[in-house]
Amino acid sequence: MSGDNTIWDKMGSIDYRYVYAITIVLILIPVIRPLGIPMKTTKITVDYFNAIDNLPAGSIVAVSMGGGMGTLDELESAFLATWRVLFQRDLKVVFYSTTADGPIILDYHFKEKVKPENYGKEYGVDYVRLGYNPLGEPGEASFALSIRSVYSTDYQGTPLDDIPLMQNIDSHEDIDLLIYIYTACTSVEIVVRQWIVPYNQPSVGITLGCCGPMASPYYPGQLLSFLSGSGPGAELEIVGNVPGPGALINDAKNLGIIGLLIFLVLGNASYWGKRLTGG
Amino acid sequence: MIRTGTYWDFILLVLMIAAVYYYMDKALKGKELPRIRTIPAVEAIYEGVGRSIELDKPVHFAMGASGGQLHTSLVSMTLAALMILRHTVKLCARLGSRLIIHIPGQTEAIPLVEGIARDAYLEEGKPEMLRRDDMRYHGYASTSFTQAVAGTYAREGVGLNVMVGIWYTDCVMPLEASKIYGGLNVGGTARWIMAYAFAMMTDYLLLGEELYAAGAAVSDNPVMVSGIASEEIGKYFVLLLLIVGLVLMAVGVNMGSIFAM
Amino acid sequence: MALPFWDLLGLWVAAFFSFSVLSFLWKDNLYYKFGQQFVVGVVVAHNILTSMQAVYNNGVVPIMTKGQITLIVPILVGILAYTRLSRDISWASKYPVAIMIGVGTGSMVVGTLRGQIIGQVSMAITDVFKSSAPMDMLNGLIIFVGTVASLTFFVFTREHRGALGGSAKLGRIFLMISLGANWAAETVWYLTQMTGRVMFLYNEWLLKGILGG
Amino acid sequence: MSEFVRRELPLVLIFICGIAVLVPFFFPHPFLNAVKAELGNWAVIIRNVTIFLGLIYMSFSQWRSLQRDKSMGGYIYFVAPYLALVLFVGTALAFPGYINSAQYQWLYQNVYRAQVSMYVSLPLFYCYSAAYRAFTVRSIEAFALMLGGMLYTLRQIPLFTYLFPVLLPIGEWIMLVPNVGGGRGATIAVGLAAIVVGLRTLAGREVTTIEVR
Repeated sequence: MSGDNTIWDKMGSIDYRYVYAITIVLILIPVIRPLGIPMKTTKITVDYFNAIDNLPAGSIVAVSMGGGMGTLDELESAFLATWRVLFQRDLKVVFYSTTADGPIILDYHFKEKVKPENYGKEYGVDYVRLGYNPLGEPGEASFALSIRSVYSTDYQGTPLDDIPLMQNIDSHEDIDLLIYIYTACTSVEIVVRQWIVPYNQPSVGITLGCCGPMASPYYPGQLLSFLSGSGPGAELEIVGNVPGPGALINDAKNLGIIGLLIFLVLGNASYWGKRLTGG
Repeated sequence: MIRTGTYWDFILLVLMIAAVYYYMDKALKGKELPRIRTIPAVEAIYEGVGRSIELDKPVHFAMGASGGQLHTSLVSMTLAALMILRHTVKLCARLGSRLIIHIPGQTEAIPLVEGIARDAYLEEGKPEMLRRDDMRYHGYASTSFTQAVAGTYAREGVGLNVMVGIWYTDCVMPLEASKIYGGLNVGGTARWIMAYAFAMMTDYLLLGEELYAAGAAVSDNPVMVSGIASEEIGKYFVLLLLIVGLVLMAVGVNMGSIFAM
Repeated sequence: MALPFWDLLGLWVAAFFSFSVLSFLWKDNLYYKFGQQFVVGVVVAHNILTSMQAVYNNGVVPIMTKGQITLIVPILVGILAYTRLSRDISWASKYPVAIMIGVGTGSMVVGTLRGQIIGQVSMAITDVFKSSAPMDMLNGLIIFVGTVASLTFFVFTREHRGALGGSAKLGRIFLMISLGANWAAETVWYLTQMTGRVMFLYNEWLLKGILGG
Repeated sequence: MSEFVRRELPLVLIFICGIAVLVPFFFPHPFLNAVKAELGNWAVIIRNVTIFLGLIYMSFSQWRSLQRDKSMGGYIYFVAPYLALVLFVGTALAFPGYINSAQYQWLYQNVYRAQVSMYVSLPLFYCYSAAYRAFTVRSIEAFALMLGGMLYTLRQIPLFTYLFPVLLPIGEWIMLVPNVGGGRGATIAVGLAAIVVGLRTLAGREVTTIEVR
């Protein structure tokens, strides 16, 4: 038997491209006709929402924006839900960008998706946007010590001292909550080393789904919470009652995984089939 | 005095300096060093170069779209990858195989990458084998680097594919593309988050710290090999710290605040 | 409702480059080659533009406006990297490399001591007792055992036999579970990205761009 | 040029820069902190000054590829990156706002974002085919790999957590306990190895920093 092309051999040597094609079709189906399968929310997402919701009125929130254009499909639901939750409350928000794409994403979101003025928010009084600065770890350390040592103007070139909101804000002491956004999984160590360990700064994180496992050792002992990927982003839409794109993306994931399951069944059937038939 | 919150860091640093100095001194004096267990992936590189010659396909070496980091905290991984580059170049020169080096995005690393390749060819007496047109630069972004490397496998073939050093999402496509186009994959990264891709897509794996051990093993330099013995001292210290710390914590000592000293 | 010209053209350009990447799944082809080489040019151009901006903002402006003349040194040292192109004075290209490796090594040692070793050891111990709930303590102990076992897997100077062998084998199982979890986290991220791209091509390009929906 | 300037001085430079970044971590002092910050700035400037080396090395291989293949495909392969280079650099310089101008952002969004978003999606298929090979229950380690992978994958898919709610806590447990145990041990081992390489580099004994001529 061995050497002949048995059914087990065929199962183990399928041309990958068939399953690639099946997977694309399976992803397309819910995009055309959503399945509407409800999502369960987890404690980690509720903790994230509470970290914002429990802030007293007038608290200062700093958002370290480290997002990238290439990963926007994964993180957009978490971003939009977070902006909506922040702007729905009486909070002052300081956005600063650590990636070149950061300002581009914030421009795109605040002009088209979440308009601060629709929430009664006034630039320079309720929120401020500092521009792009490739801070890295040393820059985050300097920012925590003194914002003005890293940013002398906002993203439009206005000196910080001329901005009402920034009058009494210059260091970690003035910040009640840090929302740290990053896409390189090891960057979670930067917020731990430069904000949490030295100053016990209350912090939450937003990162890619693949960085969840690497962030989990720091939750809840050091990070109050973190959202990793579009799943938790969709959960925050539910917990915060701020509908967005997350629900649809997660709905479409449901069938896309089936391509993988096909591969798994065939791969194991092939291996055990050959083994049990002495192939 | 030492800044609060760094006492344990200082203790560990002093211990590691002592261990490195002790074993380096032994190596320089030609004394016997602890034996290092074999790492299959190191042997596989030699086997792979031979295979490439039989198939008349080039050997490929890549250290990541962002694998030339020199001034960040991943610099050690860059240097370990360059040790394996040096070894690969020497084997290719000795056996007469064509080598394509995919330069990382960091242009500041280019002098080092080319310098090491040139030195290795010189040591084997084959300086003419260094070809700048086989040192491919694909831009400082994983999207351009990854697609170009995968495309090169398809167009110019791949015999042995060595991928080591600092890898992010950029490793998945080249690893599978090399497999699809018949390459022998040897590689690994010390970034644990991406180790899964190498574990599932290579024929010979360097898992986590094995990247550093392989870098030292291929150096033919006792001082480098002595480094592995120094690391073990660190491991034993950490294991001791873990076990004693757990016992102390169990009897009520607040180890969290002790480590925050 | 017809889209403005530039928005419509943008959709077609984005769809063109999206399909060029996707075509590699079938096989290498001229369409993929063009897209792939074009994006290399885009990246090199963007790198040059942003780098020149950084040299101007971080170097030239402080020299001209604040008189920080020490910043002339890194500009000149950076230029030494180009000596690598010459056969005779290529040794000079070691100087920019040396400064960067020195800075990198210093920050690596500092960051690694706390972030990757002492911090991990501290958490491995304190996680066991961070809560009095039995399940939390059990989980903390499992994490502790996994940490010790997986660390012993990386012992190179002694054969894995006896207690060390048993511990290393247990460590290998923990490592495999961790590899599996990381594979899962990444795969579902890629699935989300692919879903996002399919949504863009269907909703934006097909419905809006072509059918004017 | 003397052997000291060719070989020894760069190693001394590595040591000085490394110590200058390392010492302020343990012994903070305004002057030492300022030196560390200045060196960090130098490294950024040096890095950006070397950016044109990439274009030079790209051009070596592009020119050679044209010599090898003078077909239409060969010319497309050769011209594509330079076409993008001229288009992007030209746009940045032609319109006010440099790379923040609306025109440049239009190009960047529709060419680069489409490419990178689709490129980040492609590994989905490669992770599927890798799982097809690797996720076969042939040993306890392979089973652990598959277990960790599948349980945490299905935990992230709403359909499966809806049909089998128990997958949610199990998936969370996989991520928060065995994954952390295995990953922590590996991280500590890697950290120790990195520090040894760093100390050897500062001591001027790292082969890759000595030998380069």
